[in-house]
Amino acid sequence: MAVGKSVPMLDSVARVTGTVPYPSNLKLPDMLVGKIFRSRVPHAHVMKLDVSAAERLPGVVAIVTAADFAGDDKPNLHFGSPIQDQPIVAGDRIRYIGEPLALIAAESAAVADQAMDLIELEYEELSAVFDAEQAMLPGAPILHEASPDNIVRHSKLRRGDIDAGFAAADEIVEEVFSSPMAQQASLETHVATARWKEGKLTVWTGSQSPYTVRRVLGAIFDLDLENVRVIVPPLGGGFGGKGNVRIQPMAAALAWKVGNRPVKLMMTRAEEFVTVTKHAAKIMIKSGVKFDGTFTAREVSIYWNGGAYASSSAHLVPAGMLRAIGPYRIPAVHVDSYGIYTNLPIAAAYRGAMSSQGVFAHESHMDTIAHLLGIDPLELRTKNLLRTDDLFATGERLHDIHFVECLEAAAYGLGWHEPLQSDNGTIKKRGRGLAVMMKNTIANSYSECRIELDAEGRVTLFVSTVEMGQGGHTALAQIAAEALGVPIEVLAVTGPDTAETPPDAQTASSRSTHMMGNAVLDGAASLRQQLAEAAAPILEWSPDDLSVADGYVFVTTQPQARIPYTEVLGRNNIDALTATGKYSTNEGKLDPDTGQGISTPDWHQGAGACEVEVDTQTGKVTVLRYHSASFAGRVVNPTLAGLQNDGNVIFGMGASLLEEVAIDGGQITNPNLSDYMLPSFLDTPVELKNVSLEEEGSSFQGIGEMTLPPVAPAIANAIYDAVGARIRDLPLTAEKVLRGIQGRTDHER
Amino acid sequence: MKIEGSFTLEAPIRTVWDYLLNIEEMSQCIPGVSALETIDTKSYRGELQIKVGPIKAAFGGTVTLLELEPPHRLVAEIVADDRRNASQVKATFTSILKSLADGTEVTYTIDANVRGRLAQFGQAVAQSTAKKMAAAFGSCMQEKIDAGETA
Amino acid sequence: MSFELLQPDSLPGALKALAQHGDEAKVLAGGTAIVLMLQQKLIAPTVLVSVGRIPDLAYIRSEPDGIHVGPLTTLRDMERSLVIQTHFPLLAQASGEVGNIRVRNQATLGGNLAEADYASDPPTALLALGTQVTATSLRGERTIPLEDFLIGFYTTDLEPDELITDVFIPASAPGSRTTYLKYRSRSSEDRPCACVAAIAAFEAETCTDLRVAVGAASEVPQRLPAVENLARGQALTDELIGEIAAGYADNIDTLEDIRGSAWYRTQMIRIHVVRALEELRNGRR
Amino acid sequence: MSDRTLTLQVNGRPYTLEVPSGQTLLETLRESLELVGVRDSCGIGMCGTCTVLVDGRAISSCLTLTAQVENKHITTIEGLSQDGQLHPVQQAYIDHGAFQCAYCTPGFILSTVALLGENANPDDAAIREYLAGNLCRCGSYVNILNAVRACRTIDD
Repeated sequence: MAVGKSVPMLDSVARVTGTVPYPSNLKLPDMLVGKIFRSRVPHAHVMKLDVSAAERLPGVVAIVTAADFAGDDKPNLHFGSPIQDQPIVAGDRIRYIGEPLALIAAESAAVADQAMDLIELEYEELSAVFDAEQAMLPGAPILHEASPDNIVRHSKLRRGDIDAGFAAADEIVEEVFSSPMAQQASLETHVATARWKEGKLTVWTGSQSPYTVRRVLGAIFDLDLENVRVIVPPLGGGFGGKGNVRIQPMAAALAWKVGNRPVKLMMTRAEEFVTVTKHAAKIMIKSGVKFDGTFTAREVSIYWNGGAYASSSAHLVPAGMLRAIGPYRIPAVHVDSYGIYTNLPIAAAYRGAMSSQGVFAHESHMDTIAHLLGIDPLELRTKNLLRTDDLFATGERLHDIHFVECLEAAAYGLGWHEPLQSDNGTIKKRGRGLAVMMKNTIANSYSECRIELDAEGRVTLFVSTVEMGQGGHTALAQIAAEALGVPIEVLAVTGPDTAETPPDAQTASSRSTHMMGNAVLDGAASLRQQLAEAAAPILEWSPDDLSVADGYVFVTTQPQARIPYTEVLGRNNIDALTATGKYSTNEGKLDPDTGQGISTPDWHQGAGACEVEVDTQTGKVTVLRYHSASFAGRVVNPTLAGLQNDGNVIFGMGASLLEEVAIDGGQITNPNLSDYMLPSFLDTPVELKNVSLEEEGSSFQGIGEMTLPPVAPAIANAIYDAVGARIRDLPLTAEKVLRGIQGRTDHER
Repeated sequence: MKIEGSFTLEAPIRTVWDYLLNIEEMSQCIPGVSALETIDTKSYRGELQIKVGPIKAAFGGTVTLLELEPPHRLVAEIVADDRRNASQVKATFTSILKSLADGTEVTYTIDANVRGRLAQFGQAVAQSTAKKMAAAFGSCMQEKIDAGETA
Repeated sequence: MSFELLQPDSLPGALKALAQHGDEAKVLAGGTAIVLMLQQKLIAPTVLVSVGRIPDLAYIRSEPDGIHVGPLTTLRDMERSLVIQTHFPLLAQASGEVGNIRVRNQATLGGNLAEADYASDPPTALLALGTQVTATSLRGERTIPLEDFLIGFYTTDLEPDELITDVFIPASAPGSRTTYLKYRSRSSEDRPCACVAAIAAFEAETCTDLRVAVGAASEVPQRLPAVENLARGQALTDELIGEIAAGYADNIDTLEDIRGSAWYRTQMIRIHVVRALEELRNGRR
Repeated sequence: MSDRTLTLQVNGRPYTLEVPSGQTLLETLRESLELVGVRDSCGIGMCGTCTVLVDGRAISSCLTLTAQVENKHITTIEGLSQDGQLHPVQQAYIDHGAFQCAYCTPGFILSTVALLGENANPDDAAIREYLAGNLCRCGSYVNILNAVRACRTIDD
């Protein structure tokens, strides 16, 4: 059985010998270098953009500006999925610092850099707004005339009688939490290479959404989709930042203007910070609760800072609404989730997308309530956690629910009820905290695969699932190998290549193992059926009487009457059998006014518990031990699952303790990995353990993010447990903790 | 980024005010300023060179007087670009003068945005550079006032 | 990056190049600072004088009155030097705290001092140790105490035509105790928010000499002799330690950056001076 | 800008190249020699994806001008495996699943080789300390630790 085994990643040897063909490695004959001339002001009317001197520089092949898009026969300047408000390059209006204004294709990077200095820009600066709440106020600068209130999207959920709920409460607790802008910081930056040939566009790119890129490029250049080909080699990390459409339109536009030579566009580390960010969020959460710990009502308002263009915010804001409620039985729930335009780079998914901000809020809030009521935080949660068949705030009935098991696995792993090791003096204090999360996945989505079995017994899986380090291709190969009854060694996985591999929504939101895994099962079943049909004349039995397993087609009642797959193909003179597998879900249609309906095919569930040590003189927090748990349904590959769970915790520690994009007047001041810190080996807890919970008869569940969102609240709760300081603003820096310990506000000096 | 500071000059408030408004004269006291020219009564064009260790910046830009409340308050906006470093400084400079028994206290607030490449070079460096320039400005101004050059 | 790269293979050759090109030239040693600034286009020298081929500038030489360290000695070699570990453990410690292994394999002591980065470890340790820097040019040689050498942010007393040719660290009193504390407010890979280097000599319980340098919290590392002198002839009681720590915290004009506000840095100075002095009192070397 | 002709010793082979004076070792290795196991990521020596060994010592090739390493012995990940046989450190990384996206992996493996060259039996603290200068954004540190432990001559 291939499923459930820790087989190494299919291309392990390439991974340790440095030969993985990342998109950043791509070299094509005659390839040009693309560079971007960007805005240095956050909001302005462009008066004049003169690139003529730059165009004359020897070695410059083409420069693209908004002027290239003027005219009916020209490509569309604006793009976006689903809202087309983002220009490929800014035209008469600049909306953030770092916004592309001109694209240069040159023979070398050095020439392109020189050309950059020759571009003349005149503009008239406008007042700008960087804070989401301020942007909603009357009189705030307006970014898009079509949205005079600067709201990209407002999602609402209304369930139960909220006023009656609060009236029935013994205590009402209201808190405000905030999370800063952050950056996904894949080690491989965004990269796209584009080439036009005979009216057809090919793009090689590091993207989590090849089919979205194809669709959007088709719309920009008014091409039939078969004339757009998107190829995605393995990525050097994605983490949500490479979802949707990012730099591909710029690469394609450059290659379009150049005409007959490919152009490669790769972001520098600093450019990465203006390409995509994580939404800064402010969350107000208010709960009504009885003295016995029963909830009566919850009201949540969330302000997502979406940056200058809608981009992913349009579909993430509703998802973020559901992820900020918490997996608890609450009869009356009232949520408003606002995505807001500001003069900052666009915001999008960041591993644990739109969950980590909300989970930080509701799980810190749970501890505040637990301490107020004098109830153990684990007990308050288990008392209220949703179970299978409960109704969620959307009104949908829940299935396969394991919040309690996840939380208890993490808590007991840590030793929640055992006494803490003594504080060892008065300077360093220890504390423990825990947290749980629930997350809907992308609903109403589709995955398709093709499986080919050749006469030599080799199996090729054609999928548009992006391999970005999660081991997605390996897991799918394991699923296919088991379903077809062949050893993993005969499996190869290819894709994504929109010309070769069938459509898939995207590789995001931990959906692939579940969605594409089920498509693979469907395809394998179809392939087995074809094998049975092809073997039937040879075995002289009806296909219905045959079984297909372990490399053989055999008579169900007489297993010794069997022939191997290769022989089935060989004796029929078949070169290869091909089957298509499909899987789709069509939930997700919530009522826009009430948020009622079925939001997701299944729920992502995870938890974490940790022990920290706080230096009470410096405020510095050390996470000594961390235990995480996620619900996996059925684990495909324990090693890869463990890497996801642990990787999430480490990634989450970055967002909890270190990561914050610093902004001054719209200018990012720390766009480098020295001032923007990622967690290192020494920041990792010495004791880091994880568990993936399985259930008999369950299907494969995604686990790409589940153990991440609980990290920040688990640590914040542990800090409170240790020193009594409640920090409601991420990251949990030493300085904030020290101020908390000393009872100071941020403004006291 | 906000930079605040103050210095005291041994001169009556009116003298200090007049001196401050004599832009071409006054600008000679700002370290690194050169080629200042008057555009109109409210705006000026000039160049400013700054050197921090090996890093040199040469800004060219304009100063516009936005608010004048003689002899107490002056607000000016500065926008200057450094092409070589692909950087820009946009700053609002507010200066408040207060009469003391034996002189005038000048309090200043600079609300500055550094944009482009130099922005990541560091808040600490920018603050300290601005403060040093202000201190040098203060002592230069005192010298000039003492020398009666503003008469 | 268009510049001329000169790679002289002798000291006079290098000095001649510097004398000729003056401020337009920059010296390239390990490269960790200069190549970074070149890459980020923060500097644009017309000439780069690489000193890597000059022989005999990488050494750690022990003499009765102290040790001489060649400017091309890498921080990694200082960290691992038995001589330094034995005689100046705080310097080995501070050298070993810089950046990561790769940076320490490349960065040199001369380059580190010439860069004068406020958030670097060795200058603070070297200041506490009373280090003297020798600078050489075609005009001659001069020796500069480190406190006069470090002037401000990324700024030293070095003239454009001068090269650091020796770093001398005088021997400490026998039986001196030393410590180096680096406080990082963020990741383990961060540069210091504040650091403290301290060295003390004792006769029985009485402190006969104390030197404390505080770095990364202000433009240049600071020693406050007037505060240090409070310890002379005294036992390091908790009260005295608190007084000295307060002296440093109150008298250093702290800076604000992404690693901490000015207020926070003042607190960190106080706490880490206390911790350093407690270590010295309690006998750690 | 002056180009210079210089000879590099890379993975045991000499290469004579025309190199612009400002070119970094990272650019030369990736662009001219197509050794793509050396990777660009942070550009400031923080992340370690561009790690190479120069005379056995790990350095950041993004902070090194190619001219600085003329005639020195440079090892990249491509030079580790001999005759198609993986280096024991590479094999250990596979055996312990010590990577995800693997963009950082060549840097980690070369740093591990340098570490073991200095200390054949590093304890956990020494491993963590030595490798802390290489960043893995996927967060595979626990498995990397296990892989390096397995490379010690005395495994406990």
